[in-house]
Amino acid sequence: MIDTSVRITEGLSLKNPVLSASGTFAYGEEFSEVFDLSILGGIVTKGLSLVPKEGNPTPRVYETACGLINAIGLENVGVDAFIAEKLPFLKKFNTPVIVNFFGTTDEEYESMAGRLDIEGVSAIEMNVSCPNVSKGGLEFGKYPDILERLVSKVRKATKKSLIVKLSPMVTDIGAMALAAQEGGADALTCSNTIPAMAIDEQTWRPILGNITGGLSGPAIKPVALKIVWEVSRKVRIPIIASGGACTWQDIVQFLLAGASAVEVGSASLRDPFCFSSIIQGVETYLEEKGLSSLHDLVGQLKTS
Amino acid sequence: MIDTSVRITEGLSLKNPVLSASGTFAYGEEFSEVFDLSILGGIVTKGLSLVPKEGNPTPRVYETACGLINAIGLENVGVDAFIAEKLPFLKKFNTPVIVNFFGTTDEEYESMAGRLDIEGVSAIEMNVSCPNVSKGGLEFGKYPDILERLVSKVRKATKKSLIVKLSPMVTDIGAMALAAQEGGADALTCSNTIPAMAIDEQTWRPILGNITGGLSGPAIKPVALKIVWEVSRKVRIPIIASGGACTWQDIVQFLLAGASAVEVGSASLRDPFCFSSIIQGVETYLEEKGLSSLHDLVGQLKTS
Amino acid sequence: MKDCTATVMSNNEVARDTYLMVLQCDLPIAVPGQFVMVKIKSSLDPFLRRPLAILHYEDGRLELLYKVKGKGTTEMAGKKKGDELSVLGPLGKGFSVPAEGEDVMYVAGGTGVPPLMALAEHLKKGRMIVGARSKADIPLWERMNKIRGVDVQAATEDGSLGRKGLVTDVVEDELSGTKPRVIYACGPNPMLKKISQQARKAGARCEVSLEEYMGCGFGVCSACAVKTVAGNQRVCMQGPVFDAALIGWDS
Amino acid sequence: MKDCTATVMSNNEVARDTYLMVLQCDLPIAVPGQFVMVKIKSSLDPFLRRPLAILHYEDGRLELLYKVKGKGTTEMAGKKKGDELSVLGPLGKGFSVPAEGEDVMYVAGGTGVPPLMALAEHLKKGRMIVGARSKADIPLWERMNKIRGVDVQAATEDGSLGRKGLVTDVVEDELSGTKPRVIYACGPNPMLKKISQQARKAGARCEVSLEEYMGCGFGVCSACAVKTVAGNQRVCMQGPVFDAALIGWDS
Ligand SMILES: Cc1cc2nc3c(=O)[nH]c(=O)nc-3n(C[C@H](O)[C@H](O)[C@H](O)COP(=O)(O)OP(=O)(O)OC[C@H]3O[C@@H](n4cnc5c(N)ncnc54)[C@H](O)[C@@H]3O)c2cc1C
Ligand SMILES: Cc1cc2nc3c(=O)[nH]c(=O)nc-3n(C[C@H](O)[C@H](O)[C@H](O)COP(=O)(O)OP(=O)(O)OC[C@H]3O[C@@H](n4cnc5c(N)ncnc54)[C@H](O)[C@@H]3O)c2cc1C
Ligand SMILES: Cc1cc2nc3c(=O)[nH]c(=O)nc-3n(C[C@H](O)[C@H](O)[C@H](O)COP(=O)(O)O)c2cc1C
Ligand SMILES: Cc1cc2nc3c(=O)[nH]c(=O)nc-3n(C[C@H](O)[C@H](O)[C@H](O)COP(=O)(O)O)c2cc1C
Ligand code: FES
Ligand code: FES
Repeated sequence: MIDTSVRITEGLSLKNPVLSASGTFAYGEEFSEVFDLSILGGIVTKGLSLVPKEGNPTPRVYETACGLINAIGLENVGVDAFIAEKLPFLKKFNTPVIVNFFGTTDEEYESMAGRLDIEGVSAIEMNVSCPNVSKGGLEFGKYPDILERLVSKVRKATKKSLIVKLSPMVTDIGAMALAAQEGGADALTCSNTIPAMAIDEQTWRPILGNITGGLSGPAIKPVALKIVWEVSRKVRIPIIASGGACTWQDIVQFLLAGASAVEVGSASLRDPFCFSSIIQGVETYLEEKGLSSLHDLVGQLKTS
Repeated sequence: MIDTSVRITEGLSLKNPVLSASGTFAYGEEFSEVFDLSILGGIVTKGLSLVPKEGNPTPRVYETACGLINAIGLENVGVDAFIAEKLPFLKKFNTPVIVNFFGTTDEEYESMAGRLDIEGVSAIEMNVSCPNVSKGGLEFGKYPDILERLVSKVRKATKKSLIVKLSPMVTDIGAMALAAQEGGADALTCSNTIPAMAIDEQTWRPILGNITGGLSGPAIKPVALKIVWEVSRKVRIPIIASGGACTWQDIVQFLLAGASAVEVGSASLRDPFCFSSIIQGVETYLEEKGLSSLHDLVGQLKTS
Repeated sequence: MKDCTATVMSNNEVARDTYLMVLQCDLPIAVPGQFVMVKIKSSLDPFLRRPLAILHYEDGRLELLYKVKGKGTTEMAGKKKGDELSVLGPLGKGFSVPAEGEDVMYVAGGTGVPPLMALAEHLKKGRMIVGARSKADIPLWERMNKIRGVDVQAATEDGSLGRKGLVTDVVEDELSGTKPRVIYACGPNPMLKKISQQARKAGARCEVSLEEYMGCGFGVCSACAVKTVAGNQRVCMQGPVFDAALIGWDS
Repeated sequence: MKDCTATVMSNNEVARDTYLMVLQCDLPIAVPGQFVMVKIKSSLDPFLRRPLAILHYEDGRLELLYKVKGKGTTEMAGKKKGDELSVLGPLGKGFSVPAEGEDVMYVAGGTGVPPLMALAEHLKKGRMIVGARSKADIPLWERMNKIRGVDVQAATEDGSLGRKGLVTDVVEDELSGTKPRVIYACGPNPMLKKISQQARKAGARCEVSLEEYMGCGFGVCSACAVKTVAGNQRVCMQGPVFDAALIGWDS
C-alpha cells in the first residue's frame, strides 16, 4: 500500500497532501453532494470573521488568461454561525477541518483564534494577505514586524495548530516567512492571490465591482512554485502550497519544491470532480516511482 | 486623421503608443526583415551591460499556462559593440531608440548612462528589476532608498530621458515609483517579469538552467494592469506599461489605467507580425470612439 | 449535478450571432429555468466554464441557445458535429409551477429566450412576449409560434417584427384586468426591474431569471451574489430564478 | 520567413506516438534542415509555438513528422482534416551541400528523422542509419527505403529491426576506410556528441541539427543559445544545423 499521508504538525496529520482551498469550497456542503469529502487530505473553509460579512458588489470574479481575478470581499457567515451551523456538518467527515479566518485588528484576530479553539477544528489558517478589503487583509501581511507581532498574539490565543497564509506580493517573502515562524506559526501557506485588475475597454470601467481583486489559477502557478521553493529554504516549519494547482503533476512539483501539502482552489471551481483524480494521480505516481512515502518527495528538488 | 502620437518626455515623442520590449526584440535586425520598424512607436533594445555577457545555461525559456518563464541571463553584446554595430542600423528607422541597460554597481550604471548619452539614442531604460542574475538586477529595485540613490546618480550622468523600469514583486510599488521619480526619472516602465520557476516532476529537476526566471505573457497582464493603475495615481511622470499586452484591447486597457505607452514583449515572440495589427487596432478604436487624440484615453478609467 | 462529456450533434446560427447547439450527453433530469456550466475545451484557456440555460433536455439530447459575446461563446460557435465539450449540470433552481387558474406570461428580452422557451414548451399555455433590437435578433421564432397553447408576441426596437418598442410596453398593455397572474421573465437587469415594478402594481406574481458572472455555478465561491430582502443569495444556487419581489433591485 | 495559415490535409499516426501531418500552406521555398514554428491554435494556451523540422515542402504541401511529447504535440495529434493552424517559416539554416565525391551518411536517432529524411530525399544518395528503441518507434520505414540512391539501415535497442544496439555502434563500423565523408546527424545530444567524436577520429566532416527550447525561433530572444568555439550562437538563426567541430559539447 502506498502511504500518501503527511504530518504537518503535532495536531494536523493528513491522509494525503491534497486540500481544498479557502474561498473555493465554501463550508463543504455543496461539494459533499459531489464527492465524499473524506477522501480529502483536509478541508480549508471559507475565511471567517467575527461578524458576518456581505462582501463586495458584483461582478466578483472575472476570467483572465489561464486564471481568474476574484474580489468576493470575504463574504462569510461569521464565526458564530459557522460554529453553530457549519462545523457540525464538517465534523461528520473523516478529514481534518482547517478554518481560515481574518480580522481587521489584532484583537479581532486573537478573539477569532480563541473562539475557534474548539473540538472539531484541526487547525486554523490565518489570512493576512487578502487584497480585497482595505482594512481586513493586506496590511497585516506586508511588513515582517507587524506580522510577527500579530502572529505571536494569535499564538497565545489558541492551542490549535496555527497556519499563517502569506501574501505573495512582498519584497522579501523569506523575511515574511521567518517573521511568521518567529511569531509562533506552526506552518505556512504559500501563498494567496496576486493583486490584479481587469478593465473593459468599451465602457472604460473596471470590470470588478471592487475595481481590483486577486489573481489565482494556473496563470500564477510558476510564481507560487518559486515562493514555496524560496520559503522552504528559509524556514523549518512545514509549508502548504497554494496557487494554480490543477493536476497531480502540479502537486508533485509543489512537493518537490518543498511543500508538505497543496491546496487546490480555482481548479475546483472549474472541475468540481477534480479532487479524486488528483489524489489518485499522486498515489499512482508514488507507486510508479517506487516511493514508499510522501516524505521521499518533499523538498527533494535536485538543483545541482 | 487620427492622432495616435504621445509625448512621453521632452526628448521622447512617439508616433503611437506601441513599443517593442527589451529582450524580445534583440537589436531590431531580425524584426526588420519581418516589418518596417518605422511603424513602431519606439524600439526598446535588449538590455546592455558594460561588457558583453554570455547569459545563463539552457533551457532559458519555458512555457507555462498562458505565459512563459525566461532566464536568459541578460546575454548581450555589450555597450561598445552596440554603439559600433547595432545603433547605426537602428538609426536608419524613423522611430525613437530606447536603450535598455543594467549594471552590477552604481558606478556601472552611471558609466553606462554616460556612454549612451549620444546621438541616435532617444532615451534610456534602466533595468533595476531583472530577477535572473543575483548581482545585476533585483537588489537595486527592491528598496526605495537604494533605488532613489541609484537613479539620482544616473540622472547626473545623462541628458537623455531617463526611464526606470520597476520590478513588480515589491511590497509597495507606489513607494518604489516615487523613489524613482524623486531620484530624477523622467518616466517609469511598469513593470518587469515576476519571479517564477518550473519543475519537471519526472526528473525532479528545475526546468530552467538558472533554476528560477521571470514570468511574462498574458498570464501576468492583470497584475501589470493593477500596477500601472496604482502607480499612475502616485506619480506625476508618465508611465510605460509592460506585462502581457497581446492585442489592441490590451493597449487600450493599459492606457485607461494610466499608461502613456505600452511595450509588447512575449506576444511578439509568438506572433512576430503582431505589431502592425495592434497599432492598426488602436487607430481604428480611436476612430470608432470619435477620439481625436490618445490623451483622451490615458488615465481615463472611470471608477465611480 | 453531473459532469458529462457531451458530443456536438449540430451547431447552427439561428439568429444574428445566436446559435442553437444540440448535444448528446447524459445529464440527470432538469426542470425549466435550470442551467449548465459548459467547459468549452480541456485546455486551460478559457479557464472558467460558461453558464447557459437549458433550452431543452430529454433522452440525452441537450439544447443550448447562446449568443456570441466574447471568448467562450466565440469558441463554442466554432464547434462542429462530433466535437466534444464538458457539461456540468443541471444547476440551480427552476421556475415554480403556476397555480391552477393563474394566467401565465413569459417575457424574454435579448438573450433571455432559452429558459422561458423551456418553460413555455413545458407548461404549454400562456402568452410569450419576446423583445429584441430587430427581427434578425429573435431566435427560433417559428418554433416558438408552434408551441401548442402558447400565444407569441414580439416587440422590436426597430419595428421589424411585432410591435415597435420594448417588451415592457407590451407587458404594460397586457397587465390590465384582475385575473391572478404570474409573469416569468429573463433579460437585461433594467428590463427585469421594470417588469418587477409593473407586476407589483398589477398585483401579479413575478419570477425572474438573473444573470451574474460566475466562478463555479454550484454554490461554493460566492461570486454570483445578489442582494435580496433575505440578504445575499447566490444566483447559481438559490437562483437563477427568484421571486422578483425579494430582489434588491437598486443595489 | 512568413506566417501562414495552414490547413490540415491529413494527420496520421505512422509510428508509436509519432504522427505525419500534411498541411496546405503558402511558405517561401525551404531547404533541408530548416524548420517551422507551429502555433497550434489561436487561443493563448499553449502560448509559444513549437519548433518542428520541415520533412518536405513543395507546391504548398508541407509535411511535418512529430512525436507526441507534451501539451503542444498532444493538441497537434488531435487535429483533423480541415482544421487550421499557423506556421511561421522557413526558419534557420539548413544542411550544407556535400562536396563532389564526398560519401554521405545520415544518422537519425529518436525524433531526429525529419530533417535527415528531408536531406536524403533531396540529395538522393548516401547511407541512412536510423536508431530507435524498437521497430514500432521508427516512422516512415517504407518510404525511407524507397528513397532512390539511399541505403537504409536500422539499429534498435531491442533488436526488433536491423541491428541490436545504438546508431553509434553502426556508425563506428561504417567509418572504416579513408574516403572523404560527411555525416549529417540529428538526435539526442549525447548521441550527437558521440558521433561528433567518431567523425573527428575518422577525419569526417560532421553536421548536426540541434534541438533547444525556443522562445521565438527567429533570433530575437536568445533562448536557444548553444556554446560554440565562436561564443554563443542561436540554434534558431545560426542553426539548427552546425558544424559539429564548433560545438562546445561539454558546456
Ligand atoms: C444562469 C445563466 C444562464 C445563462 N443562459 C444563457 C443562455 O441560455 N444563452 C445565452 O446566450 N447566454 C446566457 N447567459 C449569459 C452567458 O453566460 C454569457 O453571455 C457568457 O458567459 C459570455 O461568455 P463569453 O466567453 O462569450 O464572454 P466573455 O465576456 O469573454 O466572458 C468573460 C467572463 O465573463 C463572464 N460573463 C460575461 N458576460 C456574462 C453574462 N451576461 N452572464 C454571466 N457571465 C458573463 C463569462 O462567463 C466569463 O467568465 C447566462 C448566464 C447565466 C448566469
Ligand atoms: C529546430 C527543431 C526542430 C525540431 N524538429 C522536430 C521534429 O521534426 N519532430 C519532432 O517530433 N520534434 C522536433 N523537435 C522537438 C519538438 O520541438 C518538441 O518535441 C516539442 O516542442 C515538444 O512540445 P510539447 O508541447 O509536446 O512538449 P512540452 O514538454 O509540453 O513543451 C513545453 C515547452 O518545452 C519545449 N520543448 C520541449 N521539448 C523540447 C525539445 N526537445 N526541443 C525544443 N523544445 C522543446 C516546447 O517547445 C514548449 O515550449 C524539434 C526541435 C527543434 C528545436
Ligand atoms: C473565489 C475565491 C475566494 C477566495 N477566498 C479566500 C478566503 O476567504 N481566504 C483566503 O485566505 N483565501 C481566499 N482565496 C484564495 C485561495 O484560497 C487561494 O489561496 C488562491 O486562490 C490561489 O490558489 P488557486 O490558484 O488554487 O485558486 C480565494 C480565492 C478565490 C478564487
Ligand atoms: C526572453 C525575454 C528577455 C527579456 N530580457 C529583458 C532585458 O534584457 N531587460 C529588461 O529590462 N527586460 C527584459 N525582459 C522583460 C520584458 O522586457 C518585459 O518587461 C516582460 O517580458 C513583460 O512583458 P511581456 O509580457 O509583454 O513580455 C525580457 C523578457 C523576455 C520574455
Ligand atoms: S458562481 Fe460560485 S457561488 Fe455562484
Ligand atoms: S528561439 Fe529566440 S533567439 Fe532562438
